[in-house]
Amino acid sequence: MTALPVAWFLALSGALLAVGIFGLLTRRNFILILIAVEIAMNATILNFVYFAAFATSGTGLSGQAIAVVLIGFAATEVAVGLAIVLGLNRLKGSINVAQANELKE
Amino acid sequence: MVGLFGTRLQKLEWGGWLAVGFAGAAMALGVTIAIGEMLNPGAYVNAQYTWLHLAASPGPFPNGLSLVAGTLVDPLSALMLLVVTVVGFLVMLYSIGYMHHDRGLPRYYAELSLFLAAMTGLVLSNNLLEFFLFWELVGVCSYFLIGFYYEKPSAASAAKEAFLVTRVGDVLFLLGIFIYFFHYATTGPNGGWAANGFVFTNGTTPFLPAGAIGSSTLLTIAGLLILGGAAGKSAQFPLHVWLPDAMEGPTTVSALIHAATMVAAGVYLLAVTSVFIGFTSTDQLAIVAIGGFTAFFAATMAVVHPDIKRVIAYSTISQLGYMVMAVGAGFAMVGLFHLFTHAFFKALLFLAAGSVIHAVGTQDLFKMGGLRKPMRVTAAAFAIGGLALAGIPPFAGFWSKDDILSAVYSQLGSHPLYWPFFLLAFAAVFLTAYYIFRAWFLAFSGDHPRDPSLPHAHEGPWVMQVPLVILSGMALIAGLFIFLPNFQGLLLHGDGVAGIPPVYGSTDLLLSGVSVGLGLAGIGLAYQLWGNGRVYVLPADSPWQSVRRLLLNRYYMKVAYDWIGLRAVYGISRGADFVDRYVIDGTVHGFERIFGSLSDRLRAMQSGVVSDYAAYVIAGLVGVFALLLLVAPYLLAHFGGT
Amino acid sequence: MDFTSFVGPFVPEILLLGGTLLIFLLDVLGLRRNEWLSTVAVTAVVLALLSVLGDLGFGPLSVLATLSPGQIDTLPAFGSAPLYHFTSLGLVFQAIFLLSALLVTLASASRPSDEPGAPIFYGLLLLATLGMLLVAVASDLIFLLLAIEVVSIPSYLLVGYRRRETRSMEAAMKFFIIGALSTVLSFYGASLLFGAYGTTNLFLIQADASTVGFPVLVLLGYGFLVAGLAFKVTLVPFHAWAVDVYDGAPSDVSAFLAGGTKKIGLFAFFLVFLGPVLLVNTAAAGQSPFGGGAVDLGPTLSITLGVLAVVTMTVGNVLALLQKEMKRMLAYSSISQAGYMLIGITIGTAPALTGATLQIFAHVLMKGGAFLVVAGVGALGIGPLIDDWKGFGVRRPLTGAAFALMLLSLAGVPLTVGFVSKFILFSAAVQAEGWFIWLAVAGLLNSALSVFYYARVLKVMYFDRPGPLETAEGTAAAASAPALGAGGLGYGRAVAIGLAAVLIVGVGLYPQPVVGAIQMAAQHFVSAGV
Amino acid sequence: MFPVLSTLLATLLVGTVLTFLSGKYARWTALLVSFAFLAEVGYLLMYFPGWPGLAGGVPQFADSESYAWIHLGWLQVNYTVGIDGISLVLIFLTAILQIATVVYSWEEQKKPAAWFGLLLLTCLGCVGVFVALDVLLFFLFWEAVLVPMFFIIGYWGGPRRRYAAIKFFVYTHVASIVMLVGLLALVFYSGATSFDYSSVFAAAPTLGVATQAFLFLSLFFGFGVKFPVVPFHTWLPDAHVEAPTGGSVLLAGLLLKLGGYGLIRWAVFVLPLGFHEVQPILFVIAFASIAWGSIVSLAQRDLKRLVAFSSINHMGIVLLAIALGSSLGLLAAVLLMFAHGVVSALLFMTAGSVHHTYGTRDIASIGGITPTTPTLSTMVMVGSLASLGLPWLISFPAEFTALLATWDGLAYWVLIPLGILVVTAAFYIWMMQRMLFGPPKGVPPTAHDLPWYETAGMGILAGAAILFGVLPFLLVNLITNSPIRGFAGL
Repeated sequence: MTALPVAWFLALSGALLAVGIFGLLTRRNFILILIAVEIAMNATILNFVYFAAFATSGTGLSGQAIAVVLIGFAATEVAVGLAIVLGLNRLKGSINVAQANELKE
Repeated sequence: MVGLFGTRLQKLEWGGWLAVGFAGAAMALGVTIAIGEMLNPGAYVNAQYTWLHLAASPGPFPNGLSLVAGTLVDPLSALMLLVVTVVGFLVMLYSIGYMHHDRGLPRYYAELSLFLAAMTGLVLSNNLLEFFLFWELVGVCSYFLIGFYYEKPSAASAAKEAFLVTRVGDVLFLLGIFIYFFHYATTGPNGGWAANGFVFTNGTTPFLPAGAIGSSTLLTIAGLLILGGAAGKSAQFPLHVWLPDAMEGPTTVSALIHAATMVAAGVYLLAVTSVFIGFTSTDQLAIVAIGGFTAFFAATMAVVHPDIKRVIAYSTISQLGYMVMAVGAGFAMVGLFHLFTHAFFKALLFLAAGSVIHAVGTQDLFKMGGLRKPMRVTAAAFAIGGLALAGIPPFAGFWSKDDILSAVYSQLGSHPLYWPFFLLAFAAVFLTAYYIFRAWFLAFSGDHPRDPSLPHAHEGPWVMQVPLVILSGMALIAGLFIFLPNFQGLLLHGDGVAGIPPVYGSTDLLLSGVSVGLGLAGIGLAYQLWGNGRVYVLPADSPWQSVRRLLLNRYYMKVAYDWIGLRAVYGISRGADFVDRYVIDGTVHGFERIFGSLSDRLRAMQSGVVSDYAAYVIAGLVGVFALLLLVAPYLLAHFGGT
Repeated sequence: MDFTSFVGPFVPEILLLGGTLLIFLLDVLGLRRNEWLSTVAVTAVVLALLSVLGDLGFGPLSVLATLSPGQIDTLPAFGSAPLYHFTSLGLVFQAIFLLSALLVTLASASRPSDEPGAPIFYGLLLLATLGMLLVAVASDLIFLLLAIEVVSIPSYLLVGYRRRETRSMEAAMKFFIIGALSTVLSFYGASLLFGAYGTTNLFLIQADASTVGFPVLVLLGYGFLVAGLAFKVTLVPFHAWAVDVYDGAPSDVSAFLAGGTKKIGLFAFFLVFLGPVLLVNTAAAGQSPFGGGAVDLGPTLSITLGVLAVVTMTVGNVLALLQKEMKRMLAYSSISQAGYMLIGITIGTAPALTGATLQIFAHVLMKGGAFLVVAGVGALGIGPLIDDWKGFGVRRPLTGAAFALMLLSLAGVPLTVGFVSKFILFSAAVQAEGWFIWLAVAGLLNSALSVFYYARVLKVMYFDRPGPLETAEGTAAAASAPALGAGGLGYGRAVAIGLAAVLIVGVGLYPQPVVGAIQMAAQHFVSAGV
Repeated sequence: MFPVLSTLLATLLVGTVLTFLSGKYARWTALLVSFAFLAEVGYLLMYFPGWPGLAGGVPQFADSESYAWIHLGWLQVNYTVGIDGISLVLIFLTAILQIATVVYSWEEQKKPAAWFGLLLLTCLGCVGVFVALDVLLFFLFWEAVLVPMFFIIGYWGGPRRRYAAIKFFVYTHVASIVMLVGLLALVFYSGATSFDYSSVFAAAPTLGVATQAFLFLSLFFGFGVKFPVVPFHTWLPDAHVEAPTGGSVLLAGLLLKLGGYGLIRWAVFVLPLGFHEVQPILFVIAFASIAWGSIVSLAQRDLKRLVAFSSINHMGIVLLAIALGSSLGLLAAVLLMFAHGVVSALLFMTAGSVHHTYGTRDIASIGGITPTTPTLSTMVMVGSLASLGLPWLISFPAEFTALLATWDGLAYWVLIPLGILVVTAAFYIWMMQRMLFGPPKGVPPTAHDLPWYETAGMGILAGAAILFGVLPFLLVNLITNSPIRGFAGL
């Protein structure tokens, strides 16, 4: 089996990361920001899975194991994020992050 | 050393008498010392204490450096001591009467006593530094006494002026001391001058081989600096401006400090320096030039002045010029002799003038007149003083002034450059006689005061008259002392320094005759213009008016000095203050402003919108990549691995 | 591996976990009085602290040691890739973390007994502390990052635990979003390193660092990690969240964040970057685009971190200069202090690590203590602005003196621990020679700059007279405040502030015991590797 | 050996604490502490064994003590103290000023406990600087002085006290920081085995000339701001004008001396090669300070500002004397520091008394105060005359020696300080003319002469000014009991 060339693969995961970051920067809706974070996180997870194929040392955590752990972690993070969304929505009646700018300077 | 007279006891009612008592005791001691010196001339060094000591160290003082204070009695100091203590005592006595209306007498007597103590110390100093210490102390006493009537702004201002002008001289003097100290640091026995406290003399022989000291540039400069110091103290051109203004002080102070003693300290300094250290020939020419010029220059200003005290003050400057010239020409003792006689007749003139002022309450000659009748003693005393000043034999001034003129004359052959100054001094003889008798006629002749509002004049109390009488006697006979063998010995002994020329004796009769003739001519002119209550008024269209204005305005030198002081220096100072506040401190505040505005701008980036913060994070990420991939490799490549 | 030797080392963590569980249990049982909950929390933290100190061999406390000497500072067997590993420097950090938790829990004991949300507060606090302790023993990149998340996630919630306060919730939102972004960046960096080295174990990465095959990948990986971790440490320009969060969070939580959790980022920096930074002159990362041979990974990272440190301290200080609100000023000052601490890892020598660690220790006391004071005086009618503190030092001499002491210590004035730490840190920079002296110069000039705003606060506290309005408001607020002991601060808070103040002066006067221990640990850390 | 220097420091430390605690009896405590301190200084003076000289080229110190403080291997800091003539004379100055200040401010009404406590604390810091023989200990005391002075200016000061306090604190702190960099570099670049003075001294010659010069400059920046030298002086007038009288006294009398002391002890002696390199810079700065301080003084209307600028002038002479690098110059510098300490303190006291007697310090708006307040007027005269270098008062021997040394080192350049002496005289004399003399002006009807405690405070200083002016050898013999003796010069 011929492995996908590293550069190609990195371009893919990099693009995924860029999409996530772009979304995070441009969206004002908290929920959309959460989704953008998840997209970026997936770039990381993808990386681990891909690089696991190259890992020869065989000691320590394997890439696949890390990927699984990260998927679980991402879920936790989203849960906490949603809790904050709820709190914010209840107080401000909006989940637009740009409107929460009471604290500044 | 003659002690400090218990200056702090003066708070008591009888403080004045106490001060007089101490002054009397000092006089007795001083006279005793002087007589002792006359009987057995020589240099006596008494106990000294080390003021500052530095152990041997590399550099200019390989054998260590000592600065000491001690006493030295030699013919010079004996003569001065005599003057200081006698005139001091008489003035103190006179003060009892003259000053009894004034407030602040304890202060007056304390300061006067301190002055006498300091003056005595100065006279007895055995090295230049100690000399300087007392020199400054008499200066500050003079400052306080000129400003005795401190409520008067003019008095306070005159005191300031006196202090500052003499300060200029002091600074030059100090530098002169430095040069001598360093130049001669290792000269002489016992490890050199520096290790021995720079004392003038080591027992019986002077420490430095004074006399012909060649023509070293450095020493010439040192000599000129010493001359500068002396000029400040003795009010020689161009540092003379303070002395006429110093007449703001009580007349007694003028008599003692600004006629007899302190102002003579400059001459004394020159004399001491010329005897123990020596001047180069350039210095000598400079001293003669300053002295001769000042003698004439000051006399011209006295010619027109309406203030009785200032006329005498200008005369003092002029007479000091003679002394300076004598010392400069190499005749230290001749100069001191004139100092000796001058002290008496000038003190006499001042005290007499004081008596007049005390009686009529003004110093303006044109308001006075006809005072001869109510004030016979004073009028006689003033006349005696005036004759002495004018150099009419047999009064004291004749002998000493004539001595100076003939001494300088004797040098003209070898020093042709002295000629112009000699002639100036000679011309001043005429002016001197004229102005002093102008003053006498204005004040005493005639029938009544020209200003009718003046109070009825009367003679002062006995304590004022006694000193007048004594001083009149001295003004008569002091010049004749020269014929006493012991006194002459004092003048001739010269501390074992070779080359002190003989004093009186080589009289050139022609010279004396011319000088006396000039004096008489001056008196005659004065009588012609001012005698018998006449008042000479220069026609308004006379071409001499401009000269008169120039003289009355003191050649505009005071204006110029005031301009320098008030406009130039103060202006610079205001400018500097401005720069300090707004440029230097402004720079400091500039930093504050820069950081402040930076802070404001940076805080404006803290917008409160979380997306902006995320953008900063991404920008930071890019920045980190730039650092890692571009900046750091660049730095490492160009500045090495460290 | 028998059970005791496996569990033994984790006694502090277990104590904290137990405390957390007990608190949640009490919550469930409805026993929500603040006194009880705080007692549990304080007890757990104190016991954990004693245990850590015991492991460090701190005097008579060593009888409490649960680690056998062989378990500390020993390199793992060749080829093995442990997830965690005990170093004495890690234990020192554990002690520091526990100290910050102790101060906060002690101070919180002064709250009203019916404080809403108390169980959540204490529970999350202990949980976050547990995460911090785990950070200190990590030896695997993923373990480390997950441990950091164990701290972060409770922190987000701690900031927003007062659910009725808009400002807190806004702070929590900002904290969360930037935190999530940073997490992504960190993990992405870790994934790139995993790609380059084939492992996430820090020992193995360090061992392989010189023989790596993908130079750009390594640099990119470290770049992402720097950015991700910089969030926790609040390096400029990753700092912007911190000010708003410290400001919006309840002040006790701010104390915990500024004094405690940001330090885990620094220890993470130590763990991740010490190995590479020390790789001086070891060709590692391929051709330099500027010629001059291979890029040296060590110096490259060192320069990057150095620049970040200088930028951070400078910008933080400049931002603080004209700040009008007390908490935000403290927050900006906290940012600039992070710059100083980063100097330690930039240099990477044992002295530098000693200095940085001491600076971290000092910061817990100074900044943590200051936030505790700020939290306490709110009840005394002191508003959020610096100008609200007019005359405070004169009216409340003791509290004022303690606060002034903390500010002076932050400014690096002698006889305080803040001075000693900066002194040692900058000494180390000078001692390291080379360009590092410029770090010392920059740091010192910055500390001079910082004096300006600390002095301004002192001026307000001591020299300005309170206006009538402030006096009246203060009196009213003080009257309506719940009657607490210790001059309205409450005893727990007073003890916490006092403890901080005493330690500031005590260690400032005689730092030898503390510095000696830290230096020993730092030496092991540098020589033994992670 | 009995740890006499530690006792000295402990006296002040314990005294400070007691004073803080003793409420309205603080002044008595402070006085007691001051006397105890003076007694200890007297003991030191009486049993001063003399300077032990050099051992292996390194200066030794009397009464020295050393205890380990922070030992980290690469960083060996000790608590090391010791004295020689230079420090002893300055400690003596501290003792005099301390008593005078405590007595002068006897009736301080505003938080007296804190006031007297901070006064003692300031003195403690200064004494610490004078005895410290360890880089860190030195710096520690150096900085510790700032804090009490900051509070003294800021709490008890005049209308712009807040601004002045912060300016003082920040400005001098910045300078100290630069100095600290220099000190650290000195220790580590020279490879000194510890922070002790002796080990730094012994190791410093290994540094190259360029390094020494660079280090010297960085140290000089720290000391120079404290001096202060032009152009880093602008904190001083503000601090002085706004500081309360006692603060000004300690500021001018003691704090400025720290700069001179530090420069001699830690820069000139330790880095002779660097010193030699930067000598021209020092000369330029010294001349600038001398001229600038004096000329700007002339334009001042505020009495305190005038004295402040005259301090810049005098400290400029100190710097000049130090910069000469000769045995004589150093002697003059220390002597002048002592003199200036006494005289400027006296002048600031008079300025304070003028202010609260007449309600203003504006020279132009009061005049003829002598009849109303003769004692005050006398003190102004004594202070001014002493300050302008009148013989028989304390400044003269110092200035004379300084100028003598200047002639030795720089020949005709001495004309600058000499000429400036006239300007100095001018502004003092002019001030006296305007303020003391002339017709009374701006004299409130309630004005009366000084209370006893102010007279006593000034009297102590005036007495010292006269005593040591007449008998300067008392000080000189002490000062030369130090590395100044036989200092090889440059």
